[in-house]
Order: sequence, then C-alpha cells, then structure tokens
Amino acid sequence: MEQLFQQAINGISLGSIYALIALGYTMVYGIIKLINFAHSDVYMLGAYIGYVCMTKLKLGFLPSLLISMALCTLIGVLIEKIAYKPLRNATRIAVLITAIGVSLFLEYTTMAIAGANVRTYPPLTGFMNMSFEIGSVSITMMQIIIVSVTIVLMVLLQFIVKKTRIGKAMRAVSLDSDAAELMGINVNTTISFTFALGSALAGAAGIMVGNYYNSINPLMGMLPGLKAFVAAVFGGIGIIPGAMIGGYFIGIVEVLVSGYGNSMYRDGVVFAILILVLIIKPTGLLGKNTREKV
Amino acid sequence: GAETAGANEIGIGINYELSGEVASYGQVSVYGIELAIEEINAAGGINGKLIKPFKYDNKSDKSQATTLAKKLMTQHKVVAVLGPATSGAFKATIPEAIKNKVVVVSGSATDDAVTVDENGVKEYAFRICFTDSYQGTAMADFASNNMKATKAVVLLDNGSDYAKGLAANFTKKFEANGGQVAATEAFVAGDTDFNAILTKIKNQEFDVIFLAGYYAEAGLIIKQARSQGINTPILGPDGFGAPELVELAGADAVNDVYYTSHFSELDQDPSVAAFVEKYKAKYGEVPNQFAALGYDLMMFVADGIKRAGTTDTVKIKEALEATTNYNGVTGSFSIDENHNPVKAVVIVEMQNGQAVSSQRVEQ
Amino acid sequence: MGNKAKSNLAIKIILLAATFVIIQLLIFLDVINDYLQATMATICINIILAVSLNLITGFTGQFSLGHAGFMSIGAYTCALITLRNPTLPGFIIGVFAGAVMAALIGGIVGLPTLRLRGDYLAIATLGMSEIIRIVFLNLDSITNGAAGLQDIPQFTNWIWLFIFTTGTVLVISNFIKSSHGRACISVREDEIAAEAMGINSTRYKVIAFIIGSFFAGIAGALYASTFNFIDPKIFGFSKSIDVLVVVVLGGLGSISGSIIAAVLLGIITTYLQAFANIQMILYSVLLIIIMIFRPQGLMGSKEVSLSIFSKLGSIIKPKKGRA
Amino acid sequence: MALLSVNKLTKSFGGLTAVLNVNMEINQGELVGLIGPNGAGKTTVFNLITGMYEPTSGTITLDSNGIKKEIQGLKPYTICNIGLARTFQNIRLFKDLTVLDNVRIAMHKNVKYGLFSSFFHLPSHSREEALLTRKSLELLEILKLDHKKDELARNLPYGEQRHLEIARALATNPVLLLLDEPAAGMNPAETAQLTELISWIRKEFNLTILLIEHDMSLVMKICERIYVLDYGMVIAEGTPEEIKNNKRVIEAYLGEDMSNAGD
Amino acid sequence: MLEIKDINVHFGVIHALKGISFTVNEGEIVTLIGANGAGKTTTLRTISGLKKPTSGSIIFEGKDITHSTAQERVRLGISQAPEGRRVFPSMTVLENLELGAFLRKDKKGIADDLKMVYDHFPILADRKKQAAGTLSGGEQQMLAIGRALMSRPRLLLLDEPSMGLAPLLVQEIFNIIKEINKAGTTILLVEQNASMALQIADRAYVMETGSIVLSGTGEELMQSEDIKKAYLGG
Ligand SMILES: Nc1ncnc2c1ncn2[C@@H]1O[C@H](COP(=O)(O)OP(=O)(O)OP(=O)(O)O)[C@@H](O)[C@H]1O
Ligand SMILES: Nc1ncnc2c1ncn2[C@@H]1O[C@H](COP(=O)(O)OP(=O)(O)OP(=O)(O)O)[C@@H](O)[C@H]1O
Ligand SMILES: [Mg+2]
Ligand SMILES: [Mg+2]
Repeated sequence: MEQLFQQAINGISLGSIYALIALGYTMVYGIIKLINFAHSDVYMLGAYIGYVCMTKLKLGFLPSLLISMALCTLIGVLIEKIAYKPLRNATRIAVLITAIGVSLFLEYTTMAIAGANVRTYPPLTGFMNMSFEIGSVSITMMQIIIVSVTIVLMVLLQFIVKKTRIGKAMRAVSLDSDAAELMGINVNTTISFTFALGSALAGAAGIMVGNYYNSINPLMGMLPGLKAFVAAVFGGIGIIPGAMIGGYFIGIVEVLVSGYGNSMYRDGVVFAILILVLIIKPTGLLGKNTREKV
Repeated sequence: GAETAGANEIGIGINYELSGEVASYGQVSVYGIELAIEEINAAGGINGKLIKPFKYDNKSDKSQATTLAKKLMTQHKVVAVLGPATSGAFKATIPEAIKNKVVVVSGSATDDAVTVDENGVKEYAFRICFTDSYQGTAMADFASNNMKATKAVVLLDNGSDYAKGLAANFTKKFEANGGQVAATEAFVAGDTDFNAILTKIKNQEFDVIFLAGYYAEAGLIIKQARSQGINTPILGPDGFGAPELVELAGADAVNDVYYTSHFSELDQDPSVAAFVEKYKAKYGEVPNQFAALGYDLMMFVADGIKRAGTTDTVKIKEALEATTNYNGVTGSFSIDENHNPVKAVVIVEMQNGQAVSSQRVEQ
Repeated sequence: MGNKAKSNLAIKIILLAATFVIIQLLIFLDVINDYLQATMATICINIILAVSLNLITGFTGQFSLGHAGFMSIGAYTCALITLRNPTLPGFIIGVFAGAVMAALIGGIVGLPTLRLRGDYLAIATLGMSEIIRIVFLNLDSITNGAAGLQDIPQFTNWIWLFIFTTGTVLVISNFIKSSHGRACISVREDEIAAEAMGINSTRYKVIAFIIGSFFAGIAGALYASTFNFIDPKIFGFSKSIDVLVVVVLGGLGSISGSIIAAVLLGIITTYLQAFANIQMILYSVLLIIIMIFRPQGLMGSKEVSLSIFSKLGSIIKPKKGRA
Repeated sequence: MALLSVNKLTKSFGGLTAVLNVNMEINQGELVGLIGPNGAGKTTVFNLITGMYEPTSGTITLDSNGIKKEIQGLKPYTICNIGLARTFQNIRLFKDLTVLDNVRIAMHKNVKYGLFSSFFHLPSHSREEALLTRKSLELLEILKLDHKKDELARNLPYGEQRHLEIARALATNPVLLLLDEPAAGMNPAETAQLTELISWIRKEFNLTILLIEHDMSLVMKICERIYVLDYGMVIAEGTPEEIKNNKRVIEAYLGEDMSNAGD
Repeated sequence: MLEIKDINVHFGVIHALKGISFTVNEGEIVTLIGANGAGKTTTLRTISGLKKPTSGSIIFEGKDITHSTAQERVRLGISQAPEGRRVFPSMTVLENLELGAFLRKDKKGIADDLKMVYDHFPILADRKKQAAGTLSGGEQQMLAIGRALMSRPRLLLLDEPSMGLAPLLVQEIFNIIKEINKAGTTILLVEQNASMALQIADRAYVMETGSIVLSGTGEELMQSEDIKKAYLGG
C-alpha cells in the first residue's frame, strides 16, 4: 500500500514534467496546427540558460527562472519570425519539416557551444532541498513545486485562452486567419504571442527539470519532447486541460508498468494504451469528434 | 579525388560519434586523440612524418560508420582508422578493415565479440580496453569475495548491448559463485526518472546493486536511490568513470560505490598527472576515461607505426600485434593473440564523492 | 493514344537501360569506387523508402510517422532467413518474405488506425513502430536484442539495388496512374466528396498502407543485406522522420521529386561529412532554407515529364503515319 | 412504386430537430424540387438520403430495376454505388486535380481491372483506362468543359465549378441525381442556361432528379413537382402552379413578389 | 470616401485586376456586377487588405491605406462580409458576432448592435449557442453579414450577400442594406442578382475579366440592352 502511494507520487511528478512540456506543444498546435518539434529544444535551452544563471552567475532559483523564461520567450518569438512566418501559407507538413530543421539546429548548435556531455546543476539548498516523510513515503519540495507550478500554469493558460481578448483572437486565428484579419485581429501579433507564451512555459519547464534531476544535455529534449507530444495528442491536441491529463496519464502508466510489471515494456505499454484510446476516441480523450457538415 | 596525406605526412582516420545519441563519448574521445596528435606533431612527428588526421562524424549511426571507414580507407588512404567509440559501430567497420587491409582501433569498444568471434580473430581490428565479460566477471567476484554478498539486484540499460553484456556476465559469474540475483530491472538511456524501479526494489532484500550503464544515467540512479533510502553498495562498470557521475549524484550520495576503471585522474603515476595537466590546459576540464582512452589510442597507434618504421598498413598491423608492455595513461598492457590488451582492471571505491581506494585486479 | 503510350514506354526502357549500363561501366572502370557504391546503396534504399511513404502520405494524404517500423520488419525477416540460408535463393525469398511480412503487419495496423485523422494518425503510426521496435529489442532469443544481428550475408550489389529500386518506382507510379491510384488521391483531396463519388475511403487507405509497407519491407531487407548488421536502434523515430524529410523535400505527391530529393540529400550528406563537427548544423540550416524558399518541395506535386524525350524521339524517328 | 420513397424521416442534432417525419416519393423519371426557407432542413434531407448522416428514425427505400432496398444508414460510397449521386451546396471538388481527373475519379465504380493489373499496367488496364477517359471527355463536352480538361478545378470560375460538380455526379452513372442549389452564385443569364442544361441532361441520361434551389425562375420552370419544407416538416407538395399559389408557402418562403416569378 | 486608383493585382502569373479605378462617395450604395471570375471578389479583398496590390493606390477618407494592414483598415471603419461566408466554424454564433466587434470597447454599443443584428435575423438569436459550422448555408450567410455589421463600419463591403438565401430573405436582405445605408453606412456591394442590386444602388460599375467596362447610375445600367442580355437574363 505504501509502495503504491510512493509510486503514485513518482508518477505524478514525472507526469507533471510531461504535462508542463505538453502545455506548450498544445498551445502552439492549437493556433497554427503545427507540431512544433523545436518546442522541446526551447525547453532544453531553458535548462541551459538556467544552468548558466545558477552555476556561472550564481543567481538564485527565482531570478534564474525569470531570466530563463524571458530569454526563451525571445528565442521562441525569434524562431517563429525567422523560420515559420515565411511559411504562413505553406502546407502544414512543410512547416513541420522546418520545425524539425529548427530542432536539429538548436540541438547541434548547443552541442557545438556547450559540448555533448551532460552538465550538472548545483545541488539544491535550503528550502528547495526539503523533503517530507510520511511513513516510508517521501515527497520532495521540488516535486511539490513542479506539480503546483504545472497546475497553476494550466489554469492560467486555460483562462487566457477562454476568457481574454487575446485568447479569443488566438482561437479565431486558428480557425480562419483571413477571416480573423477581417475582424481587425492582428494575426502576426497573435501568433507571436502564442509562441512567446509557449516558449516561456518551455523555459520554466527546462529550469525546473534541471533543478529536479540536475542533469542536462543538448539532446535532453528529444525523449520527453516526444512523450509530451504523445501526451498532448492523448488528451486531445489543442486542448489545454487535455495536455495536462495526457501528461499525468503517461507519467502514471510508465511508473505503474515499471513498478508492477516489466520495466522493459514500459514504453510499449504506453503506446499500446494510447492507440487503444485513440481507436475508441479518435480525437483524444477530451477532443470533440465533430464530423464536418456538408 | 579526395585529399590524401602528403609525402611527409601520415594519414590517420578519425571515425567518431560527434553527433547523435552517444556524441558525448565520441566527442571526448576525439579530444584525447587530438591532444595526442598535437603532442606527437610538436615533437616532430613519427619517424619524421607529421600526422594528418581526417576527422568524420558518424552520427552514432552504424551504417554511417561503415561508409566512413570505407571512405577513409579508399579515398583518403589513411594507414589506420581510430574509432568508433561504441562496440556496435566499431564492429560495423571491421569488414571494411579486413577488405582494405587497414587496421581499425578502438579505445572503448568493450563488447567481447569485437575482435574475436567463433571464426577466430578479426585480423585488422584492435582495441586497448578490457572486455565486458572481464569487468562483469571481476565485479561479480568482487561482490562475492570482497563484499560477501549473496543477493544482488541488477539494473541495466536495456537499449544498450554494452549494458546487456555486462549484466549477463555479472549474473552468470555471481550465480556461479553461489549468489542469487533477486531482481533485474531495466531502463533506457536518456531516462531521467528512475524512481519507479527504485521504489519497486526498495522493498526487496539484497546486499548489492550491480548497475550496468553509463555515468549519465548511473549518476541519477545513485542520487535517486540514496534519496529513497537505498543504502546498499552499488557496483558498476567502466561507464561510471567520469567526474560527472559525482556531479550528477551529488557528493553526499556517492557512498559505497565501486566501479571498474581504465583510468583514474587521481592516479599517482607522473605520466597520468602530466596528461591531466595538459588536458585541462587545452580543454578547461578534467579528462574522463574516454579522453584518456582516446589519448592512449592515438599514442598506441603512433607507437606501432614507429616500430613498423613504414606506412605499409600490413606492417603496421603486425607491429600492433607485437606490442608488449606498452605504457599508457590507462595503464600498461600487451596485446594478446585475440588483439585484446592484457590489462589490469582497477576497482575504484568512492565514498562521499571521493575515490578513496583502488584495487588492481590482474587478468 | 496507344502509340504515344507505347513510345513513352520505349523511352522509359531505353533510359533505364542506359542508366544501368553507364553506371555498370563506371563501376567496372572503377570511376565509381567502393565508397561511392555504398553511398549509392544508401540512396537507392532511401528512394524505395521515400517513394513508398509518398504513396501513403503524399498521394493518399495519410500522415504516417511509422515507416521505420515496417522497414525493420523487412530487415529482420530477411536477415533471419539469410542467416539460416545464406544462398541467393535464400536472399530472394528473404526479401519477399520481408516485404510480405511488413505488408501483413501494415494491414493489421492499418485497419483500426486509419480511421484516425491527421496528427492523430501520425501518433498512432509512430506508436505502432515504437511497439515493433520494443518487441524486437526484447525478443532476445530471436533478434539478439539490443546488440542486433551481425554478419548478415551480403547479397546486394548495384544490380540488385537497381532492380528493386526501379521495380518499386515503376509499380508505384503505375499504381498512381490507374483508377485505384486516383481513388487514393481523391481520398487525400476530399474524403467526403470521394465517398459521395462511390469510393470506399477506408479500403483505399488500407491498400495504400499495405503497398507502402510492402516496399518499406523491401527497403529494410536490402538495408540488412547491404550493411551486414541491424539492430533496433536503427529503426527508431528519427529514421521515420528522415524518410518524411525526403518525401516533403521532393514534394508530396511527386515520385520524381522523391527520387531527386533522395539523390540530392545523399550527395549533400556526403559533402557535409567534410565538416565533421558542424555538419548537422549546416544540414539543419539547409533544411530550413530549402523549406522557406520551396515550401511545396522541389517538385511540388509535378513529375519530371518525359515529353522532352518524346519530342526528341519524334525528331529522331522518321515520321510514320498515325494508326 | 416510386423510385425513392422517404418514410417518416427524422433527424435531430442534440436538442434541434432538423428534419421531422418527412414523407417523400420520387417517381422514375421525375424532376422534383425541394424548397423551403433557410435552415428548413433541405440539405439535411440530402445528407440523410446519401448516407452522410444516419437518420434518427424513418426509412429511405430505393426501388431500382426491380430491386427494392432500404438505404438509410448505409455508407455514402455504398449508396453512390447503388445509383444515387449528388452535388454539394458548398462546392466540394477535388480542387488540386484537373477537371478530367475529377470526372475520371467519379467513374471509378465502373472499373473492373484489379490492383494487380494496375501495378503492371496489364492490357485490361490500358483498355479500360482508354474507355474511361473517352467517356469522361464526352461528359465534359456535354457540360462545355472539354476545353478546360487539363485545368485545375480550383482555377475554374464559380459557375464552371458548379458545372463540373454536375459532370462528376453524372460520371458515377446514377439513376437518381440530387442537386443542392446548382444555381447559387450564378447571374440570371447563367441560371437560364443551367435550367436548359438540367432538363436536357435529364432526357439524355434518362435520369430522375431531385433538386434544392432558391432561385424560383429555375424551380418553377423545370420542376414537375415540388416539396416545400419548413422547420423540418413538409408543409406543401404539388405542381409549381399549386405551390406558387399556396398561402402557407407564400407566407413562409416565397413572399408576395416572388409568387409570380418564373413565368 | 473611397478612391481606388489604377489598381493591379496578380496571382502568380494570373493578372486578376488590370488597372481598375473607381470611387465610392460617402453615403452611397455602389454595386459591382460582372460575370464569374471578373475580379469582383478580388477587388473587395484588395480594399479590405487581404490581398496586396502589385501597383496602384487606395485612398480612404483622404488617407492612403494602400500599405495598411487589414487590422488598421478595420480600425478605420472598413468591414467585409466575405465570399464563402468564412464564419468561425467551431465557435458559437454569439462568439462569432462578438468577434465582429473585436476592436470595439463600448460595451453598451456592442450590446445594442447585437440586438440590432438579432432583430434583422431572428434565427441567429435562436441559434446563438450553436456552432457556426453546423448552421445551414443561408444561416451562415446571415451570420457573416451580421458579424460584419458588428464592427459598426463606415464602409461595408458585401460579397454576394444574397447567395443561398430564400426568396423572402433576398427581399429582406436588400431592405436591410438600404436601412443600414440610411443609418449612415456607405456600402460597396458585389452581387450576381444584378437587377436587385441595380435597383437599390446609387451607382454601379460593370467588371469584365479584371477591368471596369461600364459605369453609371443604377437606373442607367438597368436600361442598357447589353446589361440586360448579359446579366439580367432577359
Ligand atoms: N451537424 C449539425 N449539427 C447541428 N445542427 C445542424 C447540423 N446540420 C444541420 N443543422 C441544423 O439543421 C437545420 C437544417 O439545416 P440544413 O442545412 O438542412 O438547412 P437547409 O434547408 O439546407 O438551409 P439552406 O437553404 O440555408 O441551405 C439548420 O438549422 C442547421 O443549423
Ligand atoms: N487565390 C487565387 N489564386 C489564383 N487565382 C485566383 C485566386 N483568387 C482569384 N483568382 C483568379 O482571379 C480572377 C478573379 O477572381 P474573383 O474571385 O475576383 O472573381 P469574381 O468576380 O469574384 O467571381 P465570382 O462571381 O465567381 O465570385 C479569376 O480568374 C480567378 O481565377
Ligand atoms: Mg442547404
Ligand atoms: Mg466572387
């Protein structure tokens, strides 16, 4: 029983990280229907920026977090302007290939500058290093921080998209950008804003993961990026709470398979469940299956 | 018409993983190699000829490795190819070596079947590191004899043949010694969260953990295990041997950790100290064993060429085969009939993040 | 009408034969050395992969991220057969068994998943190919797990590669130029309208998927036989992405585009090898630049036309009366 | 017995009932109009007949060549293969294909050669392809599109796109043709031409036609019988003359001015 | 109010507008008629900023807006009900209408205009929670017009507003256009239903393959034999 409890905590904290990355994926997807492969590399850059702040500049967690988010926002917007904007009228798959190009570019440029080797964050200190024991079940402060930040950001994003003017603009642009322009919506600003938001999230995720696992490397975005992407699809891509649910789902299934089944089939089981879910609900858990009216 | 080495040069091929999954091993190996080349050329080269390296990135891809080996041998006409770093990719280049009669030499391909298989020794393949079965066996003996362990848990990187070979050899020998493997759990390179498998083994009884994998994951596993309160000794292979292991795990967590090593930067040997100094000066960081093996690799091949006294590739092969008591920063060794080094394995003990003792286990 | 088709066919055959003879001659004269031959092998395999994925994604409009999975089935099947039966008939049986196995699995996978749309399908196919890879990774007793299979007998050479590559291209382009092929294309264009015109869209998606998997299986078999070894890592997600890049770069819905892109990328990667440390950076920048300036791919959805050659042909040939 | 009989057909979307207890009979060879205010449920009736939607209740029976069959809930392609073809209110051509290919695709159901033949272009393939292309060109000629056969569908002006939709539907060799607002977006001159065309086609292909249209000049001129739908229900049925003078129809749909249009 | 000067528009190699010039005065209803593919829609899209002209200039209330973005033009008071309706399919009717008022901040005014739209098209009020994509063709048309009105434009561009509408509503829509015009909105109307359009228009232009070939008052054009033959079906 206690073990189950501990595994649940393991699953939730792992899932939070997937969810955090998945939120950014889903945001961008929701507006320009682009699977932004470079998103997980912005996350990686966030981790590196945090690393520089905390080890080289000896800044604390909070200022580093803010710097990382700010710089990632800038990077995200820049990527959008340089690589995606010229492709506004191209097919989605063309933009996808560009995104893969951007992803490779970020990975290997980082590798050329910082080396391929892992880098380590400084050990956590003080408040951040606390952990709580209940029986034999333990929870660390970092786990609590990650879970709470994820939930807060999810709620905030959902609020922005559903309730604010810019959120409405985002939805309009995603449905029909020409018609959105006719409403007086500035399509470019709206898309930039989405990238800014998504990239800020990625930056936050990067520095938190850096602190949590304290291991970062230039290819660190690949695996969690793929899983976050799966998480976003699982929950219904483009739907913010869906990304969150998908992230937690994958985290928990992984932990359960490793903890109670055969760890060698962990990823296989995740994908098998994903496919089953999609067969039953073809647009993901929260996706609405609206058949086009003819 | 690709470029070849000039009359007063010796072409050496460098075929390493500079990008892709295991780029971190390849890049650091090449750092070591390039340091060695710099030194050799500064000292006037080999038999008066300077080394001309041809460096390629095989992207951690086996078929690229084969293609590049072919390119180095047939286009650039090199006299020897260094690398790749990992066993799989290195093995993929051996057919080319045999076909073109040019040696391929690896510093870190530890898989047993690299230089020899049921058809006998692979004529043009050499390595300067000990084998997986040797280190797996050595660790099993260490667990049974020195630590008096009877129950072990094995954790392995399931996607790596290196880790799987190590785990199999450890298990075989440990059970032959009368021990019992209580559980075997797997992870995948690139994972960062191992809490699930650690929570799972936590409730079992065992005396040691054998962790077959590289430092990148091992460091995190040690950290997460210790923070979950798993305090049993952790044994590992040469893949632990990097300063990052301690950085990743945090010095407090690295207690009762033992691993087999090719090289320790704490070695008192003056040649090691000199190497560490030079390396630090050039790259600004402490060399790990890949760097040391890369450095030794180049030096070893240079030594062979020097003794061969020619750039005839068959003669070079014969000279390498005849190597005895070669002194490198990773220890002194001779090449046996299977083109493997007869080399001592060092078992390093870590406490509080420091290497506190090392034991030499002769082969 | 019939005459034109026949003369086109004749021109095609002459062109193919000429290509074959020239390359064979160059190999004989050692102008194309071992190294270039290896590069050519990679290019041929990539052509087969790209053309077959183009059928699924470019022509039928089904976004698949799982091509590497089907390739791996062909590779393992052929490798296991030739390891046990290292003869030429063994190799030929291996290639076809690999293709059939891949097609079979393709069909089984396709039936339930092809009702998914767009990115959901992409993820499902990605998941399938990952599952296939994990199975190969864990079936130690048959596949030798992570270490993979070594010393696979090498039967492929330029002649075999040429036969299989041109065979694939011909069969798939013939298919596209048939009513069944047009049915696939109509599914891409507008599934609802296609159904209203009497086309069973699910059936044609599955057919495209099965044919595509079949040829991916052939590519895998050739890979195994060319490079002598395989392991599960080779057939990961990034392999599927690599193939997709070739298809999009060449142009979705253009077979000649896929061929040109495969050749071009083969040449580019060879040149980039000279820049060991930064080759991936250069490659990525190139990719971005090409996509920005040519988002529809090199060929769009057009094909290189044979009409230039027909014109040449009619000039050279003395004009006969039309039948 | 009618060619098509619709019996107590009902379709609800959540709380909204778009079609309610609709009964309709279309006889072999008739040209019937379906009119009604916007949102009355006309397109929905088409969607139900052609299998795009499954009815909430009711039956649709097709009685063609002595074979009687209930077709509600069947897949669209099955229904098309039985002999029902349609055009779409919001044009749905294969936009990036040529005019000729649009028609050839619709001929697919007549193709007999198999996959194997398509891989190797066996004689059966070449023979049938030639025939199919010839027939397609004939159809295009009838709809005055033959000079644009190699043009992409998306580059055709609106009116020609509507023509192509009709050509494509005809290519499936239907017994019953359903046209959804074929004259939308056409000016009166073009509409007049279209009116001619439809009645000509009907004779030439021996077709039964059911059409939705808001342009009364067309409806009143060529329809033999008209059904009027309002709020999902049939509120009137009769000859154009009867419908024109039906008070309910005038009130709900035609308006005073319009009731004397078309003559 | 609006002055189009020698506008040229290309789609790749297609020369869609060949140097057209015309004016719309404050308070007028001006209509553009012409055959399929003549360039009417392209003209409207150029005015609203969705399509950039290759040369020429557009002056709105004395200000050169040739290089302004679509957004700036909406702000200046140009609003368009586009061809093909272009409603936001998965948003509700109400959300679509609210987006029409995206740039406005006056809550009260917006509420009034919403009521005005519902008064004109009562069915939209019934369907305000329904996803716009599931509306019938005619309902979507009403929504598109209503949405354009929600920005309270000074110049309203209507692209075939009567398309797909029931006869009764066709009458109604032209009445509404007149009403809106009376209330102070200038209107540029593209119509296939030429006779109705000419009836309510102050002035009209006839387009053919990218050029303006004829212009005059509505009355005048109604009488022209050529026009009758080509566009009025008589
Ligand atoms: N998929 C759907 N979901 C919800 N409501 C729908 C759906 N399809 C149609 N409706 C509603 O059903 C009613 C009938 O729509 P339909 O398209 O059949 O009208 P119509 O008679 O063709 O009108 P029009 O002449 O304007 O095209 C409309 O009010 C529409 O909003
Ligand atoms: N996006 C586009 N790409 C290429 N050509 C286009 C595009 N849009 C319009 N055209 C071409 O420009 C010309 C004018 O088209 P436009 O849509 O303006 O005509 P229209 O007068 O509105 O016709 P309709 O009455 O059919 O709506 C046509 O020849 C059309 O084919
Ligand atoms: Mg309708
Ligand atoms: Mg128009």
